[in-house]
Amino acid sequence: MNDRNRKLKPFVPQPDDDLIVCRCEEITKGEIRRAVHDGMFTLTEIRRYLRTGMGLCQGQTCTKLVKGIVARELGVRPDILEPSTGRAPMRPIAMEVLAKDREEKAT
Amino acid sequence: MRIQEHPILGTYQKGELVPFTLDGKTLEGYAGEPIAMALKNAGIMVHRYTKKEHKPRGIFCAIGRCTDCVMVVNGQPNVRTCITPLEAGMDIRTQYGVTAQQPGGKAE
Amino acid sequence: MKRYDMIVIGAGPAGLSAAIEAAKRGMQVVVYDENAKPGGQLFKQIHKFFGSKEHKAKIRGFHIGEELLAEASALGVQVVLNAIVIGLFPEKEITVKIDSHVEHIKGDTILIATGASENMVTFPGWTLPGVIGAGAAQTMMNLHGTLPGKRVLMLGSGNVGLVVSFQLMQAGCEVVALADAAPRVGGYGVHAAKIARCGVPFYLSHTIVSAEGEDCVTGVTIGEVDASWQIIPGTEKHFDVDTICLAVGLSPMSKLCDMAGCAMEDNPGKAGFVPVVNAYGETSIPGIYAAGDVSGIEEASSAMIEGRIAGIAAAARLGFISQEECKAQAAQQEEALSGLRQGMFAPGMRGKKITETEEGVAISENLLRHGFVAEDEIERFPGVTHNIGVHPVIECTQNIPCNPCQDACPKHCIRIGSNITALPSVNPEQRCTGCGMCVASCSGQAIFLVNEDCGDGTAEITLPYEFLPLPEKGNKGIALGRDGKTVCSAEVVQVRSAKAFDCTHLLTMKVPKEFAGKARFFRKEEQA
Amino acid sequence: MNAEVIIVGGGIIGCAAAYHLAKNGVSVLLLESSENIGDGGSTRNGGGVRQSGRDPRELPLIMYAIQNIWPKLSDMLDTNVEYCQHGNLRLGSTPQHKAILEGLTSRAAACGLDVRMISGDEARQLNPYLSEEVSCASWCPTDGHANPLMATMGYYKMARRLGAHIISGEKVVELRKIKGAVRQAVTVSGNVYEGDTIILAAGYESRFIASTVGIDIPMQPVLLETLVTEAVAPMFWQMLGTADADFYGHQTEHGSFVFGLNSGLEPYAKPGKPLSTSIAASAACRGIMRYFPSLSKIKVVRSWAGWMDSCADHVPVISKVEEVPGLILACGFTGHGFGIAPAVGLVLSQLAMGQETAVDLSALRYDRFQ
Repeated sequence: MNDRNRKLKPFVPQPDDDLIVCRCEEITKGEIRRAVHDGMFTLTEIRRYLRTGMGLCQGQTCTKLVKGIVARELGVRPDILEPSTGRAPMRPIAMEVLAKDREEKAT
Repeated sequence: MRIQEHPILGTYQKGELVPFTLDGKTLEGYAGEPIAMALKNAGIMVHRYTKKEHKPRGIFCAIGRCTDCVMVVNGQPNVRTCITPLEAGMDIRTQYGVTAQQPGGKAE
Repeated sequence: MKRYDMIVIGAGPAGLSAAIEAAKRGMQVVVYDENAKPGGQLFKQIHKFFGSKEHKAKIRGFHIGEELLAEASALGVQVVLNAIVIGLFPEKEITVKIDSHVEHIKGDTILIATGASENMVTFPGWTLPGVIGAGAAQTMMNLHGTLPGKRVLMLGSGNVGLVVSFQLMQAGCEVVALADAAPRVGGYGVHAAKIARCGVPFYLSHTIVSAEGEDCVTGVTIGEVDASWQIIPGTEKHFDVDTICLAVGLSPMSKLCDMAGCAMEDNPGKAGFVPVVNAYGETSIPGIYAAGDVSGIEEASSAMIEGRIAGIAAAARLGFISQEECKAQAAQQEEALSGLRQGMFAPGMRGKKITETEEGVAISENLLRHGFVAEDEIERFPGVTHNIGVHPVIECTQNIPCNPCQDACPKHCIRIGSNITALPSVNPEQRCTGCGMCVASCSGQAIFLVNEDCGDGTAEITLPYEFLPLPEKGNKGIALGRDGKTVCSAEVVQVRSAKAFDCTHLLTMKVPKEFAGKARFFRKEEQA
Repeated sequence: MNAEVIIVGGGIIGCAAAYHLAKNGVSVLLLESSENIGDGGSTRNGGGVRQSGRDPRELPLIMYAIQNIWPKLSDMLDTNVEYCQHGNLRLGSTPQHKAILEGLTSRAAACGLDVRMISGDEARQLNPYLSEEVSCASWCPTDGHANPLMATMGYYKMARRLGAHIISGEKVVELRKIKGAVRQAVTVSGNVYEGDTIILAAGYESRFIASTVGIDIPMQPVLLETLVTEAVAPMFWQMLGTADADFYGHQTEHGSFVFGLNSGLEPYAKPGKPLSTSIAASAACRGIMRYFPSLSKIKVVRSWAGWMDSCADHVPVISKVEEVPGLILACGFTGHGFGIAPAVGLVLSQLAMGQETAVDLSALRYDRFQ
């Protein structure tokens, strides 16, 4: 149960708020912190709202970093924040390649 | 810079030395090595400039995960140069945002 | 649809080991790996492994990779490279991208052995070209023969940071400093010591303040951190570097497990988000296994055994062996695994502060703070003895699971005993012949042969040497201490190379005898 | 009492209703069963904001939304919802397609919508990336698209800012009548929440919850699959669909393409967690490339699946339930709830406040199946 109206510590600007965290989508630490204060309490919601981890690399680098920032902002342990679900394709795949799917018949 | 001889690994197997172009300028690298290695050995550090902040990016993970080293290769944007083998005559361009066009600048 | 007895995803140490065990028991196995070369991280690991014989100790990682690959192919395992498994679907179906198409394949069992990805840290300038992961540095140097840079700062004192720092120097880079926000060196002390004596300064409790440069890195500033990880003003130090290498830990790359629907947990003891597995590595989905870093970050040696256990279990699941056979065979492997999970760096020891060794010797605090054992600390360790004539001096001061030195000595001068994490001790009764096998066999490069008094006022020290150009007999230079600082002048009197030494050369230098206990590295004059 | 209105379901419908109620000073408690806001169809759709191709019973809602809400939604929600009104092209390549499109077009035109049939060449003039395969299309210039993630999270954010009380991870399993009116929502953990009105907007789950007060809406869960590509330079802004409905989607402001997929096997997906199938993305890529060959090299970076609540007659139930006073249903959106969500949120708030609704909802009543 996650009450979205529970009180967080007030949002205080920090000197490194302009630090890029999601390298692909160029999302900053400040934007992530701000989003938490706007009610984005889960990593999935942060993704949906800010696009962190939704760029070309699909969160390979920033997932853990975002998790740490969100956890600190919420005042919770990072390991209680559930990561967003793994999705296919695991690497970027061109449409023309994906379109050529085939099965080798059982021999 | 290439490692000529390594104390443990000795010398490295290399493909044929082939020409390719970066933003129209001809460079050389070994066929089959990742494009990013050919560029690195040619002293090229910047692979692209980002879309929002126009900041330079280059090799970061070198194994195809982080996608920071992407460039426009043979007209295709977002090609991970660290895992794409170099071929003779490849047309490689610095990527600005998601294209080879410099924002506000002249085409290519 | 094409179906295999076992599909292995990832041709690293865990995946190949599982494939070998499954194939040995008659299973039809296919291994997919997204890389152009198999072996996972083994092919970037050019150092000699720790452990004992059963863990392939003192063999270099890439040779282990070659051995596994040869064994797998001899058993008929199909290893498919440049094959990206893009999804894992219900009914144990995978889709895999090969060349320019996608194939659908099913496995009656699936092993997920996708390894780990590198963690990163943020600081102003961390997106600049020239800031790279330690894995990137390894890939560039060891697979592609490319120097990552000329002058490098390494962030991270875990084994990856230490090992890669050494590799950077082997490749010809200068490592200007090694920094870590933690107050103590995280990796093996012997790995730290071998870079400290080359002159790399350690900055513990330091982190990066910023990377500098317009289009690429031209410098870096580090600073000391206080107890709450904040930079203490005034402690900043600047270095001109072209490369900043980040080695701040690994996380399991477990997305496929998650996608398959395996029960997952965020387990800080396993360094991240991992599938919940039983003793055989089986996930919550019967027939889907996970082994290696994907189920918890450990050394490659452990990954190999986890893989073997999963391979054995999969064979039992499909009736290729009986449950009893499975139990007995897995038990053997588990014993080997528990051997590796002992000592100061065992998974259960993460974060615990250790003050003395299993033998009751106070640990070297200087090693943890500065990367080398101080002169007033070294004498208390059992491998450090004095004798007349040439004898081994073993500067091995932490309980790590490793024992090749014990078997290396044909005269049985070195003893570890049955507990492989025990500190090696020297038997003064046995006569050292100076053959140097112990020096070359020590994965931590912590064994020296010392003749404290050659009779002419000099001493001779034989040390392991893995750099180019290799000094030659007669070269004059300086001897460096454990701290990497100049001790005295020195002359090379012998350089021994042998196939059995496996690229570790034995360099013998002559120094004034009062420096016999201090001089631990040699640097040629023109390099000095 | 916890709030005047209890909303069950934190998708875009529930959040939009919460927003309008909170804005009108009504106290609201929204309960979402999953951990995240917008876990259902709200974040798993092609983002279409289109009138063309809709059932006439839904048309008033979408036309109202496009005329009155979508253009100002970004400002309303202090969130860029990426609303873009550049028309909808529904593509066909066979005489059968043409017949389907003509049927859809004439029915919508009869309702006063500006939608017409165009030739393949006319379509290619509007969108030069279309292949020669395309021989006919329907064209509705006032259609468009928006970003479902941003719209959903935007409604949530503003509802919360306006004081709506929102709890996630709180799964409602039962409604209870107290002295003749539905007043209580009971969760799986045993918590009881009470209000004067309960809006049930919980997707397919609504069926089980409504049945606890003796109401059944004939619907079934159908899998929805979506894929998204890498970002590329802007190519075109129309919303796309096909006569076969095998794919639909658009290029986003971000540069990536979002496509909804249809492999035909969706109604037969196994119950439980929605899982992507191994074949849908490939099938969709073939369909997309046939009409847009220039997308063949674009890279797919992610695909995902979700459940939609497919109603027996393919339009939603948006209705008061007179026999269960206090209950308002909003379910059965059948995969096209996103575009109408702003209007649905508004009318739900009006129903809850006892006001006249902005749009006549009589065709969407709960008892129409009898």
